[in-house]
Amino acid sequence: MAIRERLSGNEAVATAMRQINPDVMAAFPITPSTEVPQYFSKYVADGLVDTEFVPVESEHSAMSACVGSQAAGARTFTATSSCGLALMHEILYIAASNRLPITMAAINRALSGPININADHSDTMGSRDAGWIQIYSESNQEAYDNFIQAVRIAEHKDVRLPAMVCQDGFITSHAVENIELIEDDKVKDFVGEYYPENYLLNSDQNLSVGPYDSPAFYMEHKRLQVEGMRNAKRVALEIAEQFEKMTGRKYGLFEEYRLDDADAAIVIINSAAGTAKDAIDKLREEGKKVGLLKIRLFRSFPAEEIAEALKHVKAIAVMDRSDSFNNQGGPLNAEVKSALYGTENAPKIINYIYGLGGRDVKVENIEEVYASLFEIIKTGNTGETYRYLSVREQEAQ
Amino acid sequence: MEKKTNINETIVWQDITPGGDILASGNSAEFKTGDWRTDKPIVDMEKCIHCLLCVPVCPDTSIPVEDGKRLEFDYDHCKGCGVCAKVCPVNCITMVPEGK
Amino acid sequence: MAYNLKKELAKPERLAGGHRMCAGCGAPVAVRAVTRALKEEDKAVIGCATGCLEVSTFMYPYTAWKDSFIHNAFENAGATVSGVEAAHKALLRKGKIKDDYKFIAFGGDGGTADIGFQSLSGAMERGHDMVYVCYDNGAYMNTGIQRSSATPQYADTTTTPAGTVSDGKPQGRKDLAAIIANHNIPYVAQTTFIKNFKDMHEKSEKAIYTEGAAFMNVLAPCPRGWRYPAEDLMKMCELAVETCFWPLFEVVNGEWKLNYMPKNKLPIEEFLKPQGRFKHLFKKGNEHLIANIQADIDKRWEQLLVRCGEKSNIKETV
Amino acid sequence: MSKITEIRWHGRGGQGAKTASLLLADVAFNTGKYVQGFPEYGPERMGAPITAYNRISENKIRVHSNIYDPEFVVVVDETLLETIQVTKGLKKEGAIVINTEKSPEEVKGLLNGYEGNVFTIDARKISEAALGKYFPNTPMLAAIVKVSGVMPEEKFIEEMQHSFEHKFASKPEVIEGNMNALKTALQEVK
Repeated sequence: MAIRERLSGNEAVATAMRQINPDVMAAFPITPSTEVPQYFSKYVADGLVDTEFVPVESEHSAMSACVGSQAAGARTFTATSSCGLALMHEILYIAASNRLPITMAAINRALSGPININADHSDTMGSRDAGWIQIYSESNQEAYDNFIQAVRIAEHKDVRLPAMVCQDGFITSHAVENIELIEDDKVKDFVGEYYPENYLLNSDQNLSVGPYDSPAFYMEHKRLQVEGMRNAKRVALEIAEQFEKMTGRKYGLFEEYRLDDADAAIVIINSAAGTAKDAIDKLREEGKKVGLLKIRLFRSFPAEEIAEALKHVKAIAVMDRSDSFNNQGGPLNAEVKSALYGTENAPKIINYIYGLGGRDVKVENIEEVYASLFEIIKTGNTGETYRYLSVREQEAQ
Repeated sequence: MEKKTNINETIVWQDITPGGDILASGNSAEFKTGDWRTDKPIVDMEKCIHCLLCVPVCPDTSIPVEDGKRLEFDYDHCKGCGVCAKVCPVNCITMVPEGK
Repeated sequence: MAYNLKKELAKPERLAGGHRMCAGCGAPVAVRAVTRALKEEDKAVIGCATGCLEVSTFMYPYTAWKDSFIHNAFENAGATVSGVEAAHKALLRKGKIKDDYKFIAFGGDGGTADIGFQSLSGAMERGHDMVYVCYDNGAYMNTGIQRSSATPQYADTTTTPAGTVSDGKPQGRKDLAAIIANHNIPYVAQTTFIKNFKDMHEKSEKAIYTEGAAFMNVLAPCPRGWRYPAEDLMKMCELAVETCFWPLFEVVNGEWKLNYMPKNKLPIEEFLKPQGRFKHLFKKGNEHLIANIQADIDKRWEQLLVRCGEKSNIKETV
Repeated sequence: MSKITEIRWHGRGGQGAKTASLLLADVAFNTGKYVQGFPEYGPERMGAPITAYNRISENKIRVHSNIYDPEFVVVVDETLLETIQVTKGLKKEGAIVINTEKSPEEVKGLLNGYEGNVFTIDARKISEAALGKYFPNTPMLAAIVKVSGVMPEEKFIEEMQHSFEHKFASKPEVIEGNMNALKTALQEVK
């Protein structure tokens, strides 16, 4: 039977890590992910895991050590946030192109500057093209469940790519909430042991990793890497199905909430989705047909499936918790819009940048978003498509 | 263990090794750098005392050793730098222009 | 056991030919000398910072490395190999592997003393059981001879060109071996290619077979960057040692030891003269520049003699 | 949507308001509730005013925003009444609990005309009597449990006994003092 617990999001992923008992964990503290290596090093200190914990001197070295360790044949985890993820940036690409299935707990926090320790998605969105699988989590429960599944998705022979499991800094990472844990042995059985095909410490077969790659081969390597990312979508669903059998908790590429008959919908990621669900229930009681689509797997991006799920909607607000500074909107907006391109009678789409640097998102804020969508449906006029939610501004003259 | 590299510029992406991994250790020997040479070392085996001082100074691992004696140069890989000729205490290695 | 070149050369080579380093390059000579100190039966994983050595020895689909090998990036060979070493420890403990391995990282002076300095410092401080070898050729040779913190004073490099109002690199060399020695690791050595490689071999052997972190600073001349005739590789090393530009020493558990005392310390001109990168120093009117270099060499040499207990520091005041 | 009890804590960094909110989440969790306990984070250090929150419900909690219109407010340090508008958004059918030696009538003037119920408790006196030290947490926790009625008092006492036995396994001598502080607080809040 599931174990009823109350944990913060950080303790939840640390617990998943303990249950999996990786071979190596290399990490450097950065708010708000710091607690993850703290919890984990306590597990090491108390002999609850026999992992080699490498307390590196920077996130750059954390990711570098992860690359060395995973290439050596060891299942390797790390955790970071914000500037730490940015410092890893170069090596994120190397981990992915070397096809090393490292698993990371990414605790979302705004990127400097100005320096800010609170949640937004500018950190992981900045890494979106590094070749990592990205899975986003609304709650501590999802962060825990997703981490367990991510290890298997990453290591699957048809995928072989690193994965980051994202959740909102402080909002879920430091909030104690109810959670259902899975028994240790069940998690261990579900995730299994890591047996890579080739690895540096294989005494039967030496391996060289990380070549200089000339134009004659580079593109074939990249194309092969893309195939791993394409396969990630199928593999994520297969593993979600097995996970559901074990826990009864269902995961897909994304979650649809009261979307079936919705006229107005929002597309959203992470913790604010929960707040939005409360707003939806409230508006539904008022007879308004509203719903949401919460993206779980952002890399690879399930474009066709999203387009299919949204095609009946009249107006959509894509909610971005980071900006792209392209004067068009955020990264999620660009992806969702292009997913819907070519759809017959495509819905009208606007983009809201919200919640930057921990700006709180209330139920009422989400209600405002739906109100603007109904205005668009009513008038047929989309108006400004690039909008900021809850930003103080001069009133229009 | 793969003995010879079967990867060349006609390979399709489906067959290439993930991440550029290479399993055949030391297979660079299949790549001939001997044609980089403009000067060629010639060893006079009559004069050679097999002190082996020329062996460790070779950047290209091109002086094979067997039973404590140096063998003929590995001209497939020797780039003709001439470091070996300089360290030979009995001057048994001469550099001559390639092709002569 | 006493060093015997013949016996050492009977072992199989661990670096194959067919790599794309320049003719006469010092770096592969350093690699061969270090890896020769591995016992034949011992397995190793070699790591390498981006640089000439890496891009030339592992150009897809060819690797010159006969051992397992990993390249990650320019600035992180220390961290990368510490990750491999941590994996080894974990996998042995968990019974997933059986074999013992040795771990050696190679980096040029740029990847070691500059961009990779933090990663190296971290790896040494954490005490991973590995050897980090800096093959110092005194500039960023891979990108085309730009100055590094290990470039000697007044060297003409592509980012410190000698010109009408410039004498070349204004600053002196960073003393990398001393800095790493101050990490209080069990073994640090400075060496280069001398005669039958006895010094380098013995130091490599100690570095590899000392438990914990070890560091070697190896002068590896670059004929292209230094602008001397390629065949003079061994001569350049000899001059570097005889002029005390590159003293041979080791630091064993904090004890400094001088390994070679030149009978007649040669003037630094002997080392500078054959190198095109110092050509401007020999123009009339630039004598003071050479004097400056000589003064710096003398000062550092005296300090080293004191550190190594070859000379008492009578001027020392606290 | 089911009813969610929302509580806001005001304290100073280092006084344990965050810990108290987590403890409340803990005991409520142990009585079978769905809970949230979370502080509002900033880079502030010891002594700075801090805010922490609780949501307690019979049903799953999904909302992830701060709490703006709480039903209950707990003030762990009465000096905050001078500087912070502790009653902001506080529902008038709710209540505020303040750690002070004064009576509710005496502090009312500092509450910006708040019309709801005001409770006070001298957590310092209780803590010092029961524990010999000033730990306002424990009495404040008992006070809010009583005032909010989020769980029956007997159940609360029982859960706290378990909780302390676990928490202070290595120094059982402090359990009794803490339990006494709780019990006194339950009686003395007024």
